[in-house]
Amino acid sequence: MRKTYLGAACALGLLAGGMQARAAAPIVIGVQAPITGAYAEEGQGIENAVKLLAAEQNAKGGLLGRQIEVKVCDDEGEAAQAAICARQLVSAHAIAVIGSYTSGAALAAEPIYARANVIQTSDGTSDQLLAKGYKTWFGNAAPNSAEAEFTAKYLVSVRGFKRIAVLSDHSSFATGLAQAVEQDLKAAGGNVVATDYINAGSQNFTPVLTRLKALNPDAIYFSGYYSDGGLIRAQMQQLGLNAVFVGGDANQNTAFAKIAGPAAAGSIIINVPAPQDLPYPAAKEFVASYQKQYGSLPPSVFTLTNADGLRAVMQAVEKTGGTDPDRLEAYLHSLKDFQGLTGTFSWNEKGERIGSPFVAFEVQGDGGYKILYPAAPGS
Amino acid sequence: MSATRMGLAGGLAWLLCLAIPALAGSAWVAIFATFAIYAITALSEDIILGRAGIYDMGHAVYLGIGAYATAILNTAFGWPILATIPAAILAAALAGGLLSAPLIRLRGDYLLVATIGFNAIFILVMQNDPGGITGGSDGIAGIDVPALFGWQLASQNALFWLDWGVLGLALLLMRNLDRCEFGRALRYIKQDQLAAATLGVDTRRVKTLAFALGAGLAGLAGSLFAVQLSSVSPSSFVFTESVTLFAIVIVGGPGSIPGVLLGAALMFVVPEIFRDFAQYRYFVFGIAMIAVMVLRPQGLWPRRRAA
Amino acid sequence: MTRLLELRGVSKSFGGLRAVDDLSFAVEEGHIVGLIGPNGAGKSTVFNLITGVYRPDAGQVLWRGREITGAAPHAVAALGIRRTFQTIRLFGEMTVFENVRAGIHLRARQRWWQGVLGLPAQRREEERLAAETRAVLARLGLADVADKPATGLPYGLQRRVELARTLVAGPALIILDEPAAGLNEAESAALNETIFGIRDQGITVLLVEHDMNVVMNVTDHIVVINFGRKIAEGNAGAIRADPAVVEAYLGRAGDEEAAP
Amino acid sequence: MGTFIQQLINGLTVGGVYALIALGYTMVYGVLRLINFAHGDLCILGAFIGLTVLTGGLGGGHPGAALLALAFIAAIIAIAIAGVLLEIIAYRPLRRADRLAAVVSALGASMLIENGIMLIWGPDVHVFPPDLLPKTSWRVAGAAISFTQLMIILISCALMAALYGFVNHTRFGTAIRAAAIDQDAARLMGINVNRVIGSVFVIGPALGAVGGLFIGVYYREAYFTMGWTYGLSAFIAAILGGIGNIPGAMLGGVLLGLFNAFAAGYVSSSWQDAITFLLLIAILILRPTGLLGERVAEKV
Repeated sequence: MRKTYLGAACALGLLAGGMQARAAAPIVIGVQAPITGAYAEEGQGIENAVKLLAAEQNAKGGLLGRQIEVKVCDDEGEAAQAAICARQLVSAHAIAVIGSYTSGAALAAEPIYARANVIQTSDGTSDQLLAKGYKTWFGNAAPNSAEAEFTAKYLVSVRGFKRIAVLSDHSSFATGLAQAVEQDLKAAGGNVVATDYINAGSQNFTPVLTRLKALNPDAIYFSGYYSDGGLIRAQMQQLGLNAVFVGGDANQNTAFAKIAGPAAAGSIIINVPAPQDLPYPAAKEFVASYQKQYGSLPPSVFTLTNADGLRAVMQAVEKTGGTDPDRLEAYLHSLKDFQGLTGTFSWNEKGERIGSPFVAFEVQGDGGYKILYPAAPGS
Repeated sequence: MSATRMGLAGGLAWLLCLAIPALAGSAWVAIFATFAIYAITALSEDIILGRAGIYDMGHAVYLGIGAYATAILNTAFGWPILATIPAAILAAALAGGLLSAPLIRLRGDYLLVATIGFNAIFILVMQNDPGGITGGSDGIAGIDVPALFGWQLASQNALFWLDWGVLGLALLLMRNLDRCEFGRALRYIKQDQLAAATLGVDTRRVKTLAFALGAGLAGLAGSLFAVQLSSVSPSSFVFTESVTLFAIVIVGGPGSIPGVLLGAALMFVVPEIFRDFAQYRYFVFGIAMIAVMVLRPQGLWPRRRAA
Repeated sequence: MTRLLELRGVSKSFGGLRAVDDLSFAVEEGHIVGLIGPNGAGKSTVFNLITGVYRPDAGQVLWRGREITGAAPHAVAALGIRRTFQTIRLFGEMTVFENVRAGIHLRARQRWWQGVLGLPAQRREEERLAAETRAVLARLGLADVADKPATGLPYGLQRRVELARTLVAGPALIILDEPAAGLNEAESAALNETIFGIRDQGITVLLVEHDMNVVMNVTDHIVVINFGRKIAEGNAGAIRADPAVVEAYLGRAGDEEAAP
Repeated sequence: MGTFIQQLINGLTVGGVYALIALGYTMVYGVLRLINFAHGDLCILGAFIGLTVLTGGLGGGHPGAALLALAFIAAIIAIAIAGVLLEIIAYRPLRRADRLAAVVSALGASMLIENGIMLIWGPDVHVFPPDLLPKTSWRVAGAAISFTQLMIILISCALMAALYGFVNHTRFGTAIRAAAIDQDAARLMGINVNRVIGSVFVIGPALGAVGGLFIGVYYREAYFTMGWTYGLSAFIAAILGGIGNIPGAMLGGVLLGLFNAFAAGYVSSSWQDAITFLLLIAILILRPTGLLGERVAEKV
């Protein structure tokens, strides 16, 4: 069914583009995403978004009169597969690749795209992705550092916590976030009383929490995932550890409240708003046509950030009037105040996204969320 | 089939496989390149488990040490990839020898647990990023491609031939192992350690050497692995990988070169064919492992008894 | 005559049980020496103490006058001491040829890396050792079964394979642990000739045996132990006449012979 | 001091669960010399079956003690049956085969059960209903102990005492011990070894199901890969105590729970597993057959 739609869109595009379009080779856009595996839902979201935008563009006559052809490669969220995908998409002559969802998979593919001079735009937020300063890299999600900066400001300046403990698991995402938060907390004048790592899925966090309890923290910040976060919150209560639980964005999942049980209420989670809560008209329009096309909401805001990556690349092709990689990259790096679906942003010289709308939610007794800070965007 | 004819057939099959890049799509080239790397690793596990009969359920460690050695020497110290390979082999072999030396006298199952322990410790050490050299859970990215006489082996086809070339060497090495005193000593030890000792086999030394040799070969595979992925991270060397390597040897046929290759193909290539059934994959794998063991306890392609 | 092997005051306990207690005896070069005693007297333990399988709690083991107490089994083998086992220990997944070939492990001079690399010198050595193995197989009448799986053979043949595995090394001393066990009458009778044959090659023999025919007929010297202690020593005639032996052992010879 | 007592309680709770699961490993090893790698997954299957009973029964009524008891009974029965089936299908045909064939068969069974759970219940985290047990908790010397923790510690102890009594003071228990020492001799003495093996595959998984469900009600969550995590820990506990030795498994489980708690509590949570394994390796070097395992000299 999706194929029929795309076929129809292609036909339309050909008609609109006329002879010129038929003569010119299509512009290939690659998608590297976890179509199967643990992150399948997110990966399919990215694939859907890219195909949707490409079809819309093709219906309008394509880019520079050339059709957009989308090539998808499933990296399963695994580094090994990601390297295979990268090589495959490079040999398919993609001018830009959207994805992947996980930092690890993006990281494994990054040098391959850099060597082949192919633009890569992914929601990966690990700082390692920026370490080499590849000019082909364009992170489309707000980096850990932005979340960390917001977190530190909220904990220290807004809430005035005096003693803060930082916990993380060993995942590449969570450790990066925790380290950035710790740094920013210290920079903001906060007192980090302990930093420690838990093993995700090990369930028994009472030993480390008991140790933290002796340190009397006002708040415990956890950068890992909701399944562990919920348990940490529950076990804090069981041990009589009366500190505020503050979770990073990976704690925002309905299961968090279920796992934490009655202890969930009052926990703070820091994240960007969900796709349907984004206040920008372009975002509302995109979410509506996504829902119309696929019958469901985009799985997360990262679907939209990757869509933003593609929108920026398309804008670059139109503005530079060609697909020369060096010119496209130069254009993207100098792009100021790009009007994204997820807010206004630009890229610095390392390809890091500057500009992102983080908020602090409070988990309610019924498992719902209430935005505490800042006042809901747009209101 | 005689041993020579068997070897000839194997050599021909290997030559035919070299033509894969000319016949198959780029996805398959990458899959078969990865297969070659895992096949070398499985053969190296076979030296320890299949031939010497030492229960090593932490073999992914040595693959990891090789991969990390190449990654660190290349990215942090700027060594060319080919120069890192001997270092990777040496590092893995040393680790294998040193770790196993104090434990080699343990009875089978206890040694198995100790090797599981090595695996867990290795992963934690890599994750905790000692001295800032292993990159924590992100691992290390941005590994170069190997250069041969100024020619960059950047394409997947070039890497494929590199991997298969090394696999060819590993196969020759395994064949020689079958025909030499050291290789036979491993089999004596596997079958009856006490009898072997009374015939003059220094069991402790031979077993430690077997460990070092198997680890070194795995280290070589690790180098190739780092190049193929252009990055390394702890998740590629976790305990489940060790379990898979263990199962490959036993399911394929311990001590049997074609058996181990068949096992590696079943574990790494067949799943690629059934990608659409991804979520049933391991369920079926489980059933298949039981079925193979119950129906063919010696493995799918057992070692010929009279070698 | 030189003392090839000597035990001086050797003791070994397992838990509270004294398996070997202050045992001393010597084996002269070129002799066939028998070690006998009732079941559970500690005979096999003595063998294990000599060959380094167990380490003595006290006492000394000397080889050509040099102390080798507590040496590892492979080091003992390197001195030229070879043994068979009470329960045959052949390599089950190997052929007769491969089993016997295992016996000359120590004669191989190749280093492990030479073998792994398959260097020419190593290959020449392989051929030479294989030829030696085939010669021993032929001498012991095993040439026909050389390529058969070793553990599939009849019991008597398996014993002979095990013996061939020790002989091929050209040892100075062979220790036989109940070589007649499980043999039929004809095989048992032939065993005497085999043992003499070994001695005639200049190899000293130390054996444990229940079969009195074998022990009394082939040995030059007999050591009798009971409860880990030596109770008598001498040639066959002297042992037969020794009242302590008669009481401890020969008095129950009837039971022994009834047992397998 | 309060912190120390708290870590002790933390350690004992988890240790009790480890011990219950470790018993299954050790009993099977005792009679078959087989590492039953699927045991951890069986235990977690027990947690899922218990969860299904709990959520199914919660529709209208109250999650009373009766429902909880029903969940435990259902899990015990189902897992005991699964254990026996596992033995018949995956292990019995391999009794005379190479030991490693059985090990791989066990690994396959583990994969099968783990992914079977995923196919039936799905890959996401499953949450146990709240308010299953009273929220009461007591303060002991500055430390908190909850009703659930106390229940886990007490019931684990009671079950282990009962098993110890059964194995040491009944005829059938003696048969189990005899078969563990020498199967052939036991058979000659008229012991039905098949029945002994069958019984071990009933008792071990049944205790494991209790352990698995304890994990569920304590942490209030279950997911399909948990079997590996807990299985491995319990297996290490069994090795620590001396595999094949029943009191050893109990001791090993409790010690491992305490190691974990003190390593995480006093050194670092991030090195917790490394410390546990280093300790294990050190113990194996000093006492190659575990703490209570017997040193066996090979018969030559």
